[in-house]
Amino acid sequence: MFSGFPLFPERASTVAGEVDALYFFLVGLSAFFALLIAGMVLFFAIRYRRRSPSERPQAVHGSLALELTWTLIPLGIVVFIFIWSAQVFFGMSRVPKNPMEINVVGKRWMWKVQHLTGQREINELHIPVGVPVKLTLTSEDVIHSFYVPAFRVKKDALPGRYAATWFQATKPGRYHLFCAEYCGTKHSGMIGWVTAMEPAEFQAWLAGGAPGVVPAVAGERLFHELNCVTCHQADAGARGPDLAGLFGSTVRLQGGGTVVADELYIRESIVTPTAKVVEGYQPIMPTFTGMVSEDQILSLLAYIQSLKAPETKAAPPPAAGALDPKAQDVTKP
Amino acid sequence: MHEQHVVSPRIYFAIFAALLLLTLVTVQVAAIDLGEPEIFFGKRVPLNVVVALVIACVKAVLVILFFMHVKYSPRLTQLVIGAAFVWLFILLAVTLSDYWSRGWVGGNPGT
Amino acid sequence: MSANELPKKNYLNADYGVASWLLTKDHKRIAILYLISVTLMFALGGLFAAAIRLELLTPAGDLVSSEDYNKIFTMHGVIMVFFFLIPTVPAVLGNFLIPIMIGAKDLAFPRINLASWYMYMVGAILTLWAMVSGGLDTGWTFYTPYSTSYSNTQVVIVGVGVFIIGFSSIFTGLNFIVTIHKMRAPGLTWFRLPLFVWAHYATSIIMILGTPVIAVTILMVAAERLLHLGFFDPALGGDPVLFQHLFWFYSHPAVYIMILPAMGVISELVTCFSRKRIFGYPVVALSSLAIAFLGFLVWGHHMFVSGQSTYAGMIFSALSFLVAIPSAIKVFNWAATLYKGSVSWDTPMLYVFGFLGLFTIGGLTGLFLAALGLDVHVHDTYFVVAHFHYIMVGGVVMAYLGGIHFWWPKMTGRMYPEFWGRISAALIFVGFNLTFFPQFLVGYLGMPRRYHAYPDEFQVLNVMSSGGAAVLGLGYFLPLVYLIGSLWYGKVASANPWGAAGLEWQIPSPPPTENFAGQPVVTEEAYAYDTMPQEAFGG
Amino acid sequence: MASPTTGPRSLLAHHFADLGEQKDATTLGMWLFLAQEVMFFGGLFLVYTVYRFNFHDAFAAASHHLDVKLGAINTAVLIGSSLTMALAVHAAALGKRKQLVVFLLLTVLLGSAFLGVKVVEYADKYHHHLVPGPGFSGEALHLEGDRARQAEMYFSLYFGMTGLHALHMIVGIPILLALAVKGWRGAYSPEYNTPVEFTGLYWHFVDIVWIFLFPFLYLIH
Ligand code: HEA
Ligand code: HEA
Ligand code: HEC
Ligand code: CUA
Ligand SMILES: [Cu+2]
Repeated sequence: MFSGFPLFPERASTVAGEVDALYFFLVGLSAFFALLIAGMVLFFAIRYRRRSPSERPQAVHGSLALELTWTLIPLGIVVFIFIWSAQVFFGMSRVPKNPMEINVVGKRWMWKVQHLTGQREINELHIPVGVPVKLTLTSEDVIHSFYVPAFRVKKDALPGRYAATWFQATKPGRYHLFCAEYCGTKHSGMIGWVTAMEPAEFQAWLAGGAPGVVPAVAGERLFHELNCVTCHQADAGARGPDLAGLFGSTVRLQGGGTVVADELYIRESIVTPTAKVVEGYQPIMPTFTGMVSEDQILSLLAYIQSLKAPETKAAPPPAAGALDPKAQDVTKP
Repeated sequence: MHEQHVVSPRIYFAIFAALLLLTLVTVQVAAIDLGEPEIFFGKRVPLNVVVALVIACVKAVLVILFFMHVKYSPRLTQLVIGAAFVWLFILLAVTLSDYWSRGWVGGNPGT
Repeated sequence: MSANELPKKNYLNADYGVASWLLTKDHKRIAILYLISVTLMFALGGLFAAAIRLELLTPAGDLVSSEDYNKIFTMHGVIMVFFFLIPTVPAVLGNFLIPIMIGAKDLAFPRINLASWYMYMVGAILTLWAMVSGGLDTGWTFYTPYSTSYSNTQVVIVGVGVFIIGFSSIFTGLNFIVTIHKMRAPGLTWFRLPLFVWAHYATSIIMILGTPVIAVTILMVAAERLLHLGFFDPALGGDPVLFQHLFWFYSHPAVYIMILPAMGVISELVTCFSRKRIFGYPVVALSSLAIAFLGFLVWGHHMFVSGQSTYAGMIFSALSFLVAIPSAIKVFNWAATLYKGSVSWDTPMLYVFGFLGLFTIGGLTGLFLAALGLDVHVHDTYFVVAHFHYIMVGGVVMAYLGGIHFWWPKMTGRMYPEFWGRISAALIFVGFNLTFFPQFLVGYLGMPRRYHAYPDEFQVLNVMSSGGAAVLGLGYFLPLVYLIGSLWYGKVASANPWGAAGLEWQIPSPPPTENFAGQPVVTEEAYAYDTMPQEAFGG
Repeated sequence: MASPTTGPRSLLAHHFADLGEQKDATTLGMWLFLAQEVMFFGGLFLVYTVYRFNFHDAFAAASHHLDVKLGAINTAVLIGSSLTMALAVHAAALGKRKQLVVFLLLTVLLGSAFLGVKVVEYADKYHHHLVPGPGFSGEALHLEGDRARQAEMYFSLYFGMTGLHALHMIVGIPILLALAVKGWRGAYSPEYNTPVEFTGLYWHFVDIVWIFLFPFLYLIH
């Protein structure tokens, strides 16, 4: 009977244990203080209950020592909780090196998943255990929030922006995937499953499903179809900058200032090219808003990420089925 | 404190002249490019904006102190105005600190 | 005055007829107008809550459609927050008591006070109109771009309603601050004020400096929908997170608008029913101001996973922990006040016991939410729902009901039936815990909020919650019946039935129109139970 | 500004101890109202600031379209109206009836001039399809694509902020006129002139908002 009545969520990622430890500590602390307060109140209320209507207790004005006690002790406790919880949080924000990358687009009311190896899924996400997985999230309409309770991860998917989160599954299994940010009529229907598999099984899954086009390849195709190439060529006289080796590098902008070319910057360069103009170029690049979907932008992004700096130019886009973590060090601040 | 403090009209005219002058200055300065030196924690600061804001603040303070008699008002009134601007500062500064610190954590564009 | 006869002339019978009420400038009558209006709104919000709990009895979304469910929880939230909990204690008890507690004849601006009630009514009527003409389905948080570009419901009408009631709140706060500053009786120094007055002073600061921001934000949302101005629209490059900053800049402090007056009520009740001075008066008084100020620095704790920067999240988290400290201080001081007191177990005190327990739990679970790494998991789950109901229903509503029972004889001149009072307090306490404790568990399990249908394994806890809500509903229904009944059948109350200190107990029940026959002069600190004349205790 | 004080016949409301207490109370109330107004406009200024940093170039280009000369003239006009308002309050405090009325009317005149210029400016925006919405076009700014959309954001803020500011003036002008009429009839004296004083505070506040709007909207190239 109790299988259908769980009282505690499954713990299936590396951070789950850390979150639960924090939780249990706080539960213990809360139990202590709640019982302390309830105990004090009830004890005094019974011990000093009114025995005759004309009772008149002695006045007590207060005590500085006590005030300081119950200011400083809680203060110490909360500072401790803050430091602990901030550490856990920082670990969640900071994506480890060489993760497996997956793109996720929220759309009312489904989750569209795009593996860098070409597989596409809807409301399903297959991942291997033991590998850090980085999700790049965005939305085509309103705000959604990607939530897998068993992994203790949650991150809002915002329209017009990228947000990343990561996790590393520790236990094979099927886990709930929820949309946690209210997004309209079928908010509660925007759910699915995350399937965590042993790496070997995962390889089999990758091989088994008819893979779609690898995003980087799709991106390359788009890069030609949308005529990006006409401006972005590797020759010196090109109208636009060479994009090889761009990802992760530091770009000098017109009017001074620099920006690190991360996902967000490249996305912005495509939909809002004039927001940040590269030094030495004219703001002539047209916006592609409305012409490319979020999926396609992610494909373009994958393609641009796959373009290595000239020295290592030969590296091909990751082949279907390869789990090869990408070469860029995306964690470098 | 219910007696009104009567300010001489001369002061009003002086303030009026100062305000006009400052308006002129701010318009003139806006036409010159003062550049954006890196003077704030290595960040670039557009000096034109700084100058325009400082002038606007000076003008506002003049209006508040003299036209609105706050220079001669009780402390409580001054406190109320002070509080309003402190709260405004909280709203602006704390929100902007979010935008300021976006992207500081490596590998994660969303934060 | 004989013991079973109401005073000949009081504020209730000073004048007759509907117009004498609708055009009154007497703060006590305006308080009664508010009492009636907020009670109606509470009943309506409660009806929506009942619908939510009925729907969630089964995992499938089978009772109402998804659209309707979304409208139901939205209207529940909007009504409970804006039209019930924010105005309730200040507008009913604060309005009635602040002038009396400080020895004044009325609030500083009686006409503005009446105007505030009309603004409340206009806002409420607009919202009700929206409710019957398409409803609202954005959640009480109005997040963009859903509210600006996607919702097909009456966002603008409710927005205007919230805008107007916002100004009702601003003017109430303005009235309180001026009154407290300028109209205190001779001898009533700041540190002799009842803590109820301090709490309302702190609340008023938030009302005046926070509410305009939500007003202008809602205005921007409405302008975006109506006039196609773009402020938050991602299609124009707008940032939905900016809306969240603006919204929570008000709406976090707003939770302190709700809790601070309730804390003021608790201070009055704890002292009266233990016949003690408050333990650590200056600390309790100043902690209200500390909460009001610090409360403006923590709003980003609602946005830890929203795409706000990691470092901003850390600052907001640290400050959220800090704002918990003054609340903790208050709780300890109330508990210490009971020490060696003469503690009675009358109905209002039962509500105080309930408040102390439930607010502590609600506040402590606030620490879970302020803890960054943990909030990532529980954000937007039922854990949050449980947290805020513990504070808002277990805390504020409990305190409000305690206050209503305590001052009922003053307001109406009649006693309520003590037996039924105790029964209902117990029912509410039990029903409340049954309703909302399971939600902590189901929240940590991962059940997201605002879900019309949910996975099967969450059902048992949801059924418990719905069962509890039925008990809770009954618990709320009882006071409605016996309090109204007491208007005719209640025992006539004396001027000071509780043996309480405070100026309000030195005038007849119900008080005359201008409260005091002459100008009262205060010579003592608040809660001087040790020096009160023995007759007050009836001994 | 609706002043909470009762009319001249019953100078003292029943619930105040004396006129001094009443004056203190209403003054504090008026200032709290203005504090509230600061936060009200503060929300808009925040939105402006965030987007100004995000879309620096488009905002600069859009602001180029505004006529700095008209903006500067309007600033001067509004400052002038603040001066006449201050002088009106001064006249009221000294009980100079005619001066009071003249200065009030001058304030109305300058305020209307300001609004007149705004109408001209708005008409210009309308003419150039710079009113946000489906009809918006960046052509007049030589902007297209995403920059045009950012410029639309700029004009949303432009209309939102100047619109609310103008609304405050539109509320103020009838109040000034009413004061002028009452002042002519001799309602105000050195002992009682609170309504004039408070309207003055309100008017100066509106002036201050413009003092910030002018550089924000017109001078940010
Ligand atoms: C009256 C209303 C009220 C009050 C007073 C509070 C008080 C607090 N709240 Fe709560 N809160 C809400 C109403 C309220 N809240 C609502 C409505 C929401 C959801 C909004 C929505 O999304 O719809 C919410 C959501 C919410 C969140 C966001 C959760 C999320 O969406 O992910 C957070 C995060 O930090 C939070 C924290 C706190 C904290 C730290 C306090 C503190 O002030 C609590 C302080 C009190 C105590 C700490 C108790 C006393 C303690 C002791 C006596 C023991 C000793 C103490 C220590 C060891 C410190 N609240
Ligand atoms: C003051 C605030 C307040 C109060 C008092 C309550 C009271 C209750 N609330 Fe709620 N609640 C909110 C504020 C409040 N709530 C907010 C802000 C939200 C978030 C909305 C959002 O997500 O946008 C929320 C959301 C919310 C949810 C989550 C919905 C979802 O996310 O899908 C649930 C679910 O159980 C719930 C339940 C209840 C229950 C059972 C009560 C009970 O306490 C109510 C008990 C009362 C009654 C059952 C009626 C009482 C009866 C009478 C007075 C008699 C008169 C009646 C008749 C004559 C018919 N509330
Ligand atoms: C009309 C010419 C043109 C076309 C077509 C064009 N671009 Fe560009 N692009 C530019 C120019 C010029 C720049 C540099 C100025 C700037 O940043 O706006 C640029 C900059 C960029 C950058 C930022 C480069 C850096 O070094 O920081 C990216 C990324 C980019 N383009 C991607 C694309 C993609 C993807 C497409 C097709 C969908 C595309 N561009 C189509 C001209 C073009
Ligand atoms: Cu998508 Cu909720
Ligand atoms: Cu909060």
